[in-house]
Amino acid sequence: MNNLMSDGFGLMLLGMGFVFTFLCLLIVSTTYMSKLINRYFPEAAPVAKKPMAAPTAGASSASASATDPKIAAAITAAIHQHRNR
Amino acid sequence: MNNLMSDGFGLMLLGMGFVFTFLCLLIVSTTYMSKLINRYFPEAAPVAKKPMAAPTAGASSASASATDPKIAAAITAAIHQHRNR
Amino acid sequence: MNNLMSDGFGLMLLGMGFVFTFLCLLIVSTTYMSKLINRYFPEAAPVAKKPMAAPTAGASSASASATDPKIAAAITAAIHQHRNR
Amino acid sequence: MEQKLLNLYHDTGIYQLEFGQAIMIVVGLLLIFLAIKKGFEPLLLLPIGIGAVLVNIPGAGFMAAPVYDAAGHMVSPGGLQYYIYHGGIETGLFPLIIFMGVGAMTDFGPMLANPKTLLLGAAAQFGIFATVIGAVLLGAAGIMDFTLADAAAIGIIGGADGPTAIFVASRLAPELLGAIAVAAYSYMALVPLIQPPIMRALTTHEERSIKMEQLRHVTKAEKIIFPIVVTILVAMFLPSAAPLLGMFCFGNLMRECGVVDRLSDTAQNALINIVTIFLGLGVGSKLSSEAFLNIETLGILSLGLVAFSIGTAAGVLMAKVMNKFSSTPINPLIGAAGVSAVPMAARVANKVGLEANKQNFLLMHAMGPNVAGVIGSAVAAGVMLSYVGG
Amino acid sequence: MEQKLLNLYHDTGIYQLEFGQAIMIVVGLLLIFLAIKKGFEPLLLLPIGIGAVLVNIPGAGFMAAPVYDAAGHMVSPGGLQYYIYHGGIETGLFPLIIFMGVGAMTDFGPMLANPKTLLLGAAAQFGIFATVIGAVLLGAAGIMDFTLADAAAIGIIGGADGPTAIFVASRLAPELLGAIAVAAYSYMALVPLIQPPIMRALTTHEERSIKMEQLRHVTKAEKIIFPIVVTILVAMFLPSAAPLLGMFCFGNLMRECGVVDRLSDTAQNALINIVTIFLGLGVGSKLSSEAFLNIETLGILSLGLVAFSIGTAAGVLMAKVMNKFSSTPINPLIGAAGVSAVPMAARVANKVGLEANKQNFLLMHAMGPNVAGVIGSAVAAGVMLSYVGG
Amino acid sequence: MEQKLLNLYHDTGIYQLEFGQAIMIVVGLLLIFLAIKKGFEPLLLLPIGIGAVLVNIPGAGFMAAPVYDAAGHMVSPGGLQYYIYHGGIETGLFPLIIFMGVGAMTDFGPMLANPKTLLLGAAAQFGIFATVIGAVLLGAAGIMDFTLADAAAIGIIGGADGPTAIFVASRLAPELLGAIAVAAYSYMALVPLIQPPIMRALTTHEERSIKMEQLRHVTKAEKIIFPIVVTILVAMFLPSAAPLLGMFCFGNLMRECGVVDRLSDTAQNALINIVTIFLGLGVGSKLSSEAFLNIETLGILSLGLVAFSIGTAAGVLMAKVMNKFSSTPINPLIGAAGVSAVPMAARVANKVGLEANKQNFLLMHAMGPNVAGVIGSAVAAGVMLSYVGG
Ligand code: NA
Ligand code: NA
Ligand code: NA
Repeated sequence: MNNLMSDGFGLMLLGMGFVFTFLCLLIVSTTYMSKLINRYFPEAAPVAKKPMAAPTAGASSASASATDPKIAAAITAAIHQHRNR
Repeated sequence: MNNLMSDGFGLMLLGMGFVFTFLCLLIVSTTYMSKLINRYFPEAAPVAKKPMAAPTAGASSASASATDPKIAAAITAAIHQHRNR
Repeated sequence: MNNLMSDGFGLMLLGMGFVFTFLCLLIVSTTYMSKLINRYFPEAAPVAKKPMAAPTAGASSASASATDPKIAAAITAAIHQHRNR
Repeated sequence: MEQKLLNLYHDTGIYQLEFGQAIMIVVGLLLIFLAIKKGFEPLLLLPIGIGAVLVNIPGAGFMAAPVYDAAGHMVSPGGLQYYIYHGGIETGLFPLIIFMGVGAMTDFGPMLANPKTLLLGAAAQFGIFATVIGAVLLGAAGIMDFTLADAAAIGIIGGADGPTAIFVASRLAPELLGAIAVAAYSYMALVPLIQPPIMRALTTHEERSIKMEQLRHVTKAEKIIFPIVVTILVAMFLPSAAPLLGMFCFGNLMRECGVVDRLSDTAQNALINIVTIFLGLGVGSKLSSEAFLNIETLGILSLGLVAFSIGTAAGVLMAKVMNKFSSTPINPLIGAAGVSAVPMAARVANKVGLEANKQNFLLMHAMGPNVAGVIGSAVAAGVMLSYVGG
Repeated sequence: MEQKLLNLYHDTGIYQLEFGQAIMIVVGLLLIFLAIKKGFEPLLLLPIGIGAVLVNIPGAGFMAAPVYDAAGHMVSPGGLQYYIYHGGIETGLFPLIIFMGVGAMTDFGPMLANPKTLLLGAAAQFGIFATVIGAVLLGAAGIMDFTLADAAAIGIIGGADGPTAIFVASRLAPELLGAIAVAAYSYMALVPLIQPPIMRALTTHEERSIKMEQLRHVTKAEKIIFPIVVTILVAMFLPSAAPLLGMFCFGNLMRECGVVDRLSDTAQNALINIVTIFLGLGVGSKLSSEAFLNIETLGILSLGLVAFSIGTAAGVLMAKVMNKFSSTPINPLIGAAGVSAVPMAARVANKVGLEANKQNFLLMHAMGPNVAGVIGSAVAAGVMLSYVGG
Repeated sequence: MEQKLLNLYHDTGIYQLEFGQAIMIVVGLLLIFLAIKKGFEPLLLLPIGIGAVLVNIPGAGFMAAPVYDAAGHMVSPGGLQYYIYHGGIETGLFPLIIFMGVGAMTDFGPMLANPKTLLLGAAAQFGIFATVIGAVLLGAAGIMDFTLADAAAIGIIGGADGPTAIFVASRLAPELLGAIAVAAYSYMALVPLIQPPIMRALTTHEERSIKMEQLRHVTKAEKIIFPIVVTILVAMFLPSAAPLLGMFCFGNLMRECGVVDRLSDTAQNALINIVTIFLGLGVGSKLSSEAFLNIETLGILSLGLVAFSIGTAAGVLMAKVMNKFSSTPINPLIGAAGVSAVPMAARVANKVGLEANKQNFLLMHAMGPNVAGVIGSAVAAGVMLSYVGG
């Protein structure tokens, strides 16, 4: 009984303590990471989206040629809608 | 031998009997269901298609804006064709 | 030791031998196959793409009607691009 | 070294190939030919054919069981088809997942608009049970070695529903699974050849020309409630049919409810396709020479044809009877669609109807009995599992 | 023959149905109703509801264990939900795969733009641990039969994160899994009803009107490195949270890295959809009358509601404190989003903010604490697994 | 309480982390870096890298085996990677499914237009067997502890085909699987760096400028029959290669037959993507410090590089010989594509050809040997499995 209760309070203390510790640590790390990145690699040409190559195999490539941008926009919207349907 | 045959006929009788009974029951239930629904909930604004939310997670939304309906129709047809290819 | 080495050389001999034998066999078979096909079934109306029927079930069909070919081309390109993204 | 060369030779198919295996490879190639060139239910018969070829390659070990040592560590892995068959078919998982996908593809609208067409889906199941009698007779006469379980599994071919046939066969007669599945899908593909003569023989030109009234509009709410009603009725009256019909109705509910379209979409596409590939390979694994090259297979193929024909006839005759008593006209041709084989049988009814009357479009009317046939054969399957297993 | 007819009758649901099963079928139907008609997390509650109906059909055998003979051959196959539950939920595979997919759907941009909102995601986890105390009190007082493991599993409902709750419950209190999952998803769906009164009660109109500064642009590189940083910190400080957060970060890395879009796309669509269907059926299998129809379930549902409310309050109060000490203004409403329930809780914060000030768009600001809440509850889950299991 | 705090500390990575694990986490991060930043086969190396990080987190239990009590109930569940590795890699299922998908992505047209390029795909496999000799020498000299099975598995790296390498390694040398897979994918990614110097060294400018005749049109029928022919030849002459080549041809047949496009589409997308994610995590699970941080790994990496180089050279030299005896001109550069690494090696041949002659487009000509290399290394794999296993 008493044991269960003390275990419960222990879990609460430890749990909240750990959650705060960990997320504070994450704040520090994240802030530091962002500073580092933005100082030394300032938006250095973001990793370009490459056309996907299949694992090991032929397929694909032949990245499609340009199409009328207005139609393309419409299509993209439609596909997106369709995908999220 | 005889046993196998009598079992076979038993299965036929029971089977056809049950299939008819069950499907008749379904006719009654369905008819009754339709009447009930159409009396008490006459085409009450059919459950709208909501934009899909991911299980628990962010993602998505931003339901696409309107596009020229003619182009949209063409696209829908194309996607449908593509999907069923 | 010696055993391992002789096994290794055995594997090499047998392996390269078999790879060449098999691929030569394949050259012969393929060449012969192509000749046979092109003599007796000269590009006989290639198996048409049928609209996919679902395994056993209703669904689908209603193969989409014709759409403006220019738009259709744009769409196809867009879908292809999208698929390979 | 010469020893190793000899080993390699002893490993080759040429050295090991038995006559039965060679025949079964040819059978597999025949299925592939029918699938590709004749368009016989290619989604299933192509993987089944490949599966039959692969499982009969001597020494390739596609059906090899894995070997474990005493400590539970794997000594040698099993073959691909071993894992597929025992993981997905013996357990019944694959047919049930496919049935869910089929449910997600099925529109019950036409049936809900005209519920009495359910009777046609019931009548056409007569083919199933007549075939059971046929198999029992062959067994009782000592011509073939069929038990009641075998007879029941063979009869289900007449249900014209692939996943149902595989599910029942895997539970009642696993050793006949290969032949039963091949028969079921082959005859489903042959619907446009098998049905029309029977339909024409049993109907007059006037009957075939009957025009039916346009179907009423079916509301969204009806379509959503219907699968739930079916599930509850099955739960109350035939729990042994609940795996099949429960999953079917689950799929259909996902389709109709409108709030889980992404799940419905996946059930109809990626998931059913993945499972179809593996189901085919797994069914093909049962096309071994011992299981297939015997007199029983001939019996199964013949009885399957009988089942289809009787089912078609029973559906048409039932529709003629209903036409007599119904206030609205019923074209007897739509009775043939009660065997299921969705949507092929409905298209056949439409085509034969158009022959008699250029203005007579029966497709939507035939879809009612067509999907009713799916329910009907699942119910028949439930009775069989309960009767034979119980 | 009469014997067989009697057997068939004895097989029916009507004959076998126990009162508890009937109730649980009704509970299942209620979940389906909530999913479809009320839009309560339908992607999960619909499959869970169907799963609850199916598992309670007497004689249908959805949870039947397979039977093998001494030689290892299958005598009778197991039920669908048996394989799903033991294969995907008991093992923890399904929640982890879903967490990977959720990671692939999550944009950490708003959180990276304002990392101190992570504190809000921490504060809101107080709901979890306060609930643990509540459950422990009920257990210690002898009112309900909860162990520490049960209390921990119940508390995690307050994390407002479905897969986390299922993962923790499957490890700490499998017999409570059904009730916990239902509570978690139901309350997540009720966020728009539960949170606003609490938010309004704890804030003044002026506080709710606070406008926040626009978020800075977050670079691609930051987004790519972030999941790696989280993984390393978890590895160093809380390995017991590594399964959940490791898979979450893996999914997020696939999303952000830009070189494996086809994998990311599959993780977000086909794969998560397939697993969601099966996860739902598997969770539903735990909704048996013995496990669900007891006083403990009432406790779980009540405590879950308490957990949500306390979590919301803790988040709002923390935001008020932070607003006091922060150089830039912080609207306390975004603290409520710290419970996770992505993206619902963030939308609620936005809506309540708009009520106070028509020009106040908090959505993006609330997304930071919202995704921080996911990390926060996964960390809390790790602590629990370590503390209770260790 | 202090005890619990101490427990929690003892559970942390900081307390438990061994040096080897730290190194392996760094190796995992390095693979992730190469995948994202350098574009090294990211579809595989990213999941492998993550898998390596996760499996080396002390106490996270990603490779923990499940524990069952005497009655067969689960006491503690296994880790995610345990299930993936033992379910999909040890059994060989994942590489075979991927090979099926690769087959569905492969166009044999260019090879069928010029079948003698199959010889180039054969010659390039010399890299495999030369490497076997290298490994055997290291083993016989006592420098490294390689058995014949190890040597064979290492040699297959030279096949430049990921799934084949993983399949062979999982059967012949599972403890080396991690290093072999990493080497195979890394070198495949390095093809544009490794091959050109070798190609230039072995050819004159005139040879590199050779223009080849345009390929003839290949009919649909040829493309459909070809995978069937390969399957039959494999069945007859090398059943041990049937799992790999049978699934490859199955995939290709689905692609070309035109009647099962929805299956082919799923095999190329959803299915291969799902399996790729899990294959990567599973391979990563073998990157433990005991298995990876030893002298043998250095040997594997070096020998793999040798294998690639020798394979490239053998292909080029074979093409030079063929050019001498052929009626139509053959550019020796396309011989380098025989190592497989589809389609990278063919692109490299094209690029080096363009350097010598701005008008010389070799891409389609190089695709023939390129896909022939896939068949060649699968055949070599079959010989090894038969020779070493038999
Ligand atoms: Na039927
Ligand atoms: Na949370
Ligand atoms: Na190769």
